[in-house]
Amino acid sequence: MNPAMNSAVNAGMVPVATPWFFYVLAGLAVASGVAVITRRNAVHSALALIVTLLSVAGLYLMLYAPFVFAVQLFVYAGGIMLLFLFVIMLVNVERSSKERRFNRMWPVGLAAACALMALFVFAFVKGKALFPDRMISLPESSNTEQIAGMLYGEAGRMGQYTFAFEIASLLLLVAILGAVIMTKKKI
Amino acid sequence: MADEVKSPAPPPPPEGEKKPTAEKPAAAAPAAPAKPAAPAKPEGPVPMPWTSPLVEKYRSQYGSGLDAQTYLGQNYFSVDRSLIPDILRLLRDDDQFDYCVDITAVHYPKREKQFDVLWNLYSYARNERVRVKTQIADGASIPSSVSIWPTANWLEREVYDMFGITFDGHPDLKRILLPDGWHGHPLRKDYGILQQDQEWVQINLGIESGQ
Amino acid sequence: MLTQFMSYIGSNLTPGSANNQLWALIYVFIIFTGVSVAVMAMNWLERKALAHFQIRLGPMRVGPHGLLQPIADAIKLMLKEDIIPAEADQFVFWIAPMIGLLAAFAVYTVIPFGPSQAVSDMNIGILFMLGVSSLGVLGIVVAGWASNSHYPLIGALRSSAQMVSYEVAMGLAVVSAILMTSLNAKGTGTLSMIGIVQAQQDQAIWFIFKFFPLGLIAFIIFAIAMIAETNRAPFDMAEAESELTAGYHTEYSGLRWSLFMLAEYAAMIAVSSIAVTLWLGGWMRPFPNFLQAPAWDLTFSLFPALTFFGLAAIAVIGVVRMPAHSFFRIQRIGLAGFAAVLGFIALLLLVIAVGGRSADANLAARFNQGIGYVYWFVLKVAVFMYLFIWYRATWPRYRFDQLMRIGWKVMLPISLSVLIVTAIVGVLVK
Amino acid sequence: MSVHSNDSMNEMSNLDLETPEKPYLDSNELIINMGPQHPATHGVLRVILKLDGEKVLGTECVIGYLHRGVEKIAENRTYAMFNPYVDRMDYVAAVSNGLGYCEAVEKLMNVEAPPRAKYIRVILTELNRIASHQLWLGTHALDIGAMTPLFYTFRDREEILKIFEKYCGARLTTHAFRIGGCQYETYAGFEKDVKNFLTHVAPKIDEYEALLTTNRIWLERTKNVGVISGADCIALGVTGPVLRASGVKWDLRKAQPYAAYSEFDFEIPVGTNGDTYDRYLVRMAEMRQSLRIIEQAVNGIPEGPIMGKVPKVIKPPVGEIYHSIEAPKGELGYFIVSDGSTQPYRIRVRPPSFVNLQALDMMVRGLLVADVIAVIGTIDIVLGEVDR
Repeated sequence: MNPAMNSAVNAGMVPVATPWFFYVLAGLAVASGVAVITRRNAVHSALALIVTLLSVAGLYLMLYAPFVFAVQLFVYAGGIMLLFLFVIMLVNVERSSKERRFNRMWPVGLAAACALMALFVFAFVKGKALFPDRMISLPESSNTEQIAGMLYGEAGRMGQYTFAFEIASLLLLVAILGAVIMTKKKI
Repeated sequence: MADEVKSPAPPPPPEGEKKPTAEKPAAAAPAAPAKPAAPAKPEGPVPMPWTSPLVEKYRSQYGSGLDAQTYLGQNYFSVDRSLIPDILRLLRDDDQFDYCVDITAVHYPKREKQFDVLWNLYSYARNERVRVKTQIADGASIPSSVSIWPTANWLEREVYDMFGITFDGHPDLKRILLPDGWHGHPLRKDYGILQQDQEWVQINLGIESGQ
Repeated sequence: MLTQFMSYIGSNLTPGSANNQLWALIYVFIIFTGVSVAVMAMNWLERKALAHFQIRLGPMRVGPHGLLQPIADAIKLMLKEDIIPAEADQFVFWIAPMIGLLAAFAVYTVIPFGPSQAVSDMNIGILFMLGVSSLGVLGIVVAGWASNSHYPLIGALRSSAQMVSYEVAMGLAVVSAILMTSLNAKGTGTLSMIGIVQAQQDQAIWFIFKFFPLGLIAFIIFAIAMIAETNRAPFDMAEAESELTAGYHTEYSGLRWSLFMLAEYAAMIAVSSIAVTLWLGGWMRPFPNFLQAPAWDLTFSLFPALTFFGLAAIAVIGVVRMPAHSFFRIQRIGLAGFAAVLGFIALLLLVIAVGGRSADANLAARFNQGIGYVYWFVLKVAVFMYLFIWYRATWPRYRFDQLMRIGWKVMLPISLSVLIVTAIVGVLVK
Repeated sequence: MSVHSNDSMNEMSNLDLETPEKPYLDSNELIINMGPQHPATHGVLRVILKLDGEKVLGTECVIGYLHRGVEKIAENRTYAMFNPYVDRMDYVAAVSNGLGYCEAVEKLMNVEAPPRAKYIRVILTELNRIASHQLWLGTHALDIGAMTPLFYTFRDREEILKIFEKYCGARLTTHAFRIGGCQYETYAGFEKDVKNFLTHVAPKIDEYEALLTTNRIWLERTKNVGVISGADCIALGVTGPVLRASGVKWDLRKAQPYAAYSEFDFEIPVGTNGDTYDRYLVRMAEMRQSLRIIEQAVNGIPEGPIMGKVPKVIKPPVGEIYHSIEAPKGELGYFIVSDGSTQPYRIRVRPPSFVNLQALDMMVRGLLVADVIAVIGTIDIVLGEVDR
């Protein structure tokens, strides 16, 4: 093996231009997030939302969470947003785009947004100790396995979240069945 | 299915047209005299009265409004316009003329009642054809037979389109072959072969003339 | 720069693992070019093969036996007027083919053409592939909507419903293959594409033959689902020509249309690569664990050269059989030149195969190995490509409700039960 | 659905359009214009489909895009001059059209074609029936997504067209017959060509069937699709293979034989379910029956003249006649009114495609868009004949 290459490996997965990527992705996420709520056309909003989800997925990848990244891609951008689009395409977009966007509820919305923002700031200030300056960098290669271990347990032991995970899947199953029953006109 | 396909035997008796009046003799017999006469203004075969139990039945029922004739072995009723829906319905219900082959019209501009309207009927059970003719004046309407034979729908629309004869009670009487906004009914004798609706062509096709 | 370039040569890691950005870029470039050329070749091959299925000749005019037809097509499409319907949503209409193309090509970053012949070996490789390829349908859906016309819209709706339905069965089939990777001493499987192939090597069996009918059934499920995923006959609902004129790309023309085609074919190659990787041993040559003698190594390393010799021979036959008429002179010269190029490549491969047969780690040997890997991978993928054409020539099109019924009521239960049985058998075997 | 304005829909009349005030999250009907430019409407048929998702709620056929006024032209041509025009109606079965017209005029003039001419007519007409069914099969299969049968059927149809070309110089619009018989004697080797064709095409029909008859997808796409009962067929005036596939054993060649059909032994294939698959089987069986007829005709073709005693100027006596034949698509009838002059006073063509097309609405209601394509294909329309 080549020594130069070895050194590159030993340097430990130094990501390239990390801050640059972070700011681009974060900026993209925020900008497209704003676009989601400001576009008149629902399909444009949905597309902007996809961009948001993809940028957030990129941020996950930067946090060495490739599994979460892939799931974000697969489930949200690929699956859920597709269904969103599916529904939006069936809705009369023409009319919704002509309607006044900000109706009388906007002060309430603004208040809610401010409250949420305040909550975030409060949590950030109050719980600064919880957010270390540096991420605990997990080795990339074992991330997926660790998630699996947490969810399903390893070597015959129940995992930390096995019960919660199973309950969640059961809930989803109930929801699916409920949806099926509701769409069936005659039971 | 396969067995079905292979099984022979045609159910309707062939040559059924002979039943009312023998067709082949009728077709062959006048042929001989018609030929020599052909150069000298042929008279040809002439329509002859058509006699059959069917005719007797209708004649006793409707009397003078109905005339039954046969020409070259093909039978037809000439009926008064007022009898039209009844006689068609009777032909289908009582005499099994369940298949309306065709509905058409012929324009005779010199006549007082300008149009012949024809129903060309066929009976699967009897394997027999009959035509029903009636005369109507220009602008007069005629009862629709869509309720008798659903197939009459488009056929009547075509007659309306080509001749301008309206059918009362037709569910959707509008032009079928020509565009909706077209003026004129091309199969009338007064409609020239080169004639067209210039206005429609200019508006809809954006050209001076379709010729 | 130069050190970065030189340092990677001879490495047995992917550029991604070696953290070598320059070589990653080079690989990306090679793959992009290779896939584009493959799509063009596939285009020609499909037209020719389809034509011969249908007792006609296919393209014959542009170049000898229509060999230059894809190039002519590409030029025509590029020069064609690019029409955006007045009522269309301009921006979305413009971006839709890009989404499809991007998704189709992004997948290639993790496709392992060899143990180190991939851009990157992500440890979530297969998830990444499924995730990114599921983005491809967004392009179709959005294209159908942006055209603002009925046929494209129906095509888009059909395609989105179809993709969502078949992705489920496809994913479950993939999971059952991934389960098989965990049958090792450590007890943990892998999602890495390279890891999956290596697991097959370690277990000395292609996953298609593992737990005999189970692997095969999962493979068949995947093989059916991948046709549906790529919108190919008999599941080409989204562009059903006789029903929806051209489905989602009815309003597209010129370059934009060609991007859709490029994306479709690239996606076909990509899903075939997944199937090859997961079930057919990826880059491995036949019987790598049993026919291990150096003589066997040499024999198998001669295959690429022989293939090219074969192609050259076919071209030579074409030259010989061409009618002796001055009209064909240029074509004959062209085809002879093509044969010469193929022959030259074959000779080169032969030299490498013979020169690199010593098993020590010299560069020629590594190069020879690399060629072998890529050759067997591409060969397996090519079989799938041929199957795609074959299906198209043979079968009528399914109806939409039948397609959904098969997806949900047949494929899903089967793939689910295969998954469960595989898991049980896997535990029992341990 | 969210497709914005669509002006072309304004002319819809009996398909009631959605209410102007839509609910916000609505799922109203989608109205689609299928045709006149559409790959699967077999020409310039335009079908306005009212859909609920993909389910067909109703259809309306808009026809007339190919209207050439054939009946009007007839009134301005002599009887002989009009003869080539009939070929242009059902242009895939031009020979049948010509046969019907010539026989109608002959009947009106009370002449009869000599036996040899009748045999030639039967051979060519049955060849044409096979050609028409082959074209139908190819395009129908293509509509359902099977590309390959199209080329197989065209390969074999070519053999028929070659015989036509050798016989009368034209391949498609043949103008093969004249009033009173045939203009051309058969060429040397005609019988050999026809016999070659018979031996050549029989295995080919098996080949088409091998591709489709037991194909799972083909069965799923055609079984129980576009079902129409025999009673409905009769009420709607539907004839031809569509009627026979619904179980009504009726064929004009048997019921009211014309030309020389009474002399041949053949069967009328019928179906049971009246669905698309049965119509397919019936047409396949009809091709085989046609082969039988041709075989008998070509073996028993009599010697003799090919032209009856017809005056140079065709001038039928005053009167009217209706004559119909079993064209590949159904009952093709000619109603001719003569005023004793050289030009027909009125010719009415009873087109089978036109009448059969009327059944489309009944057959496709409640089915899906893809089935509409299959059903249009299975009715086997030729727009040249629908619009005339």
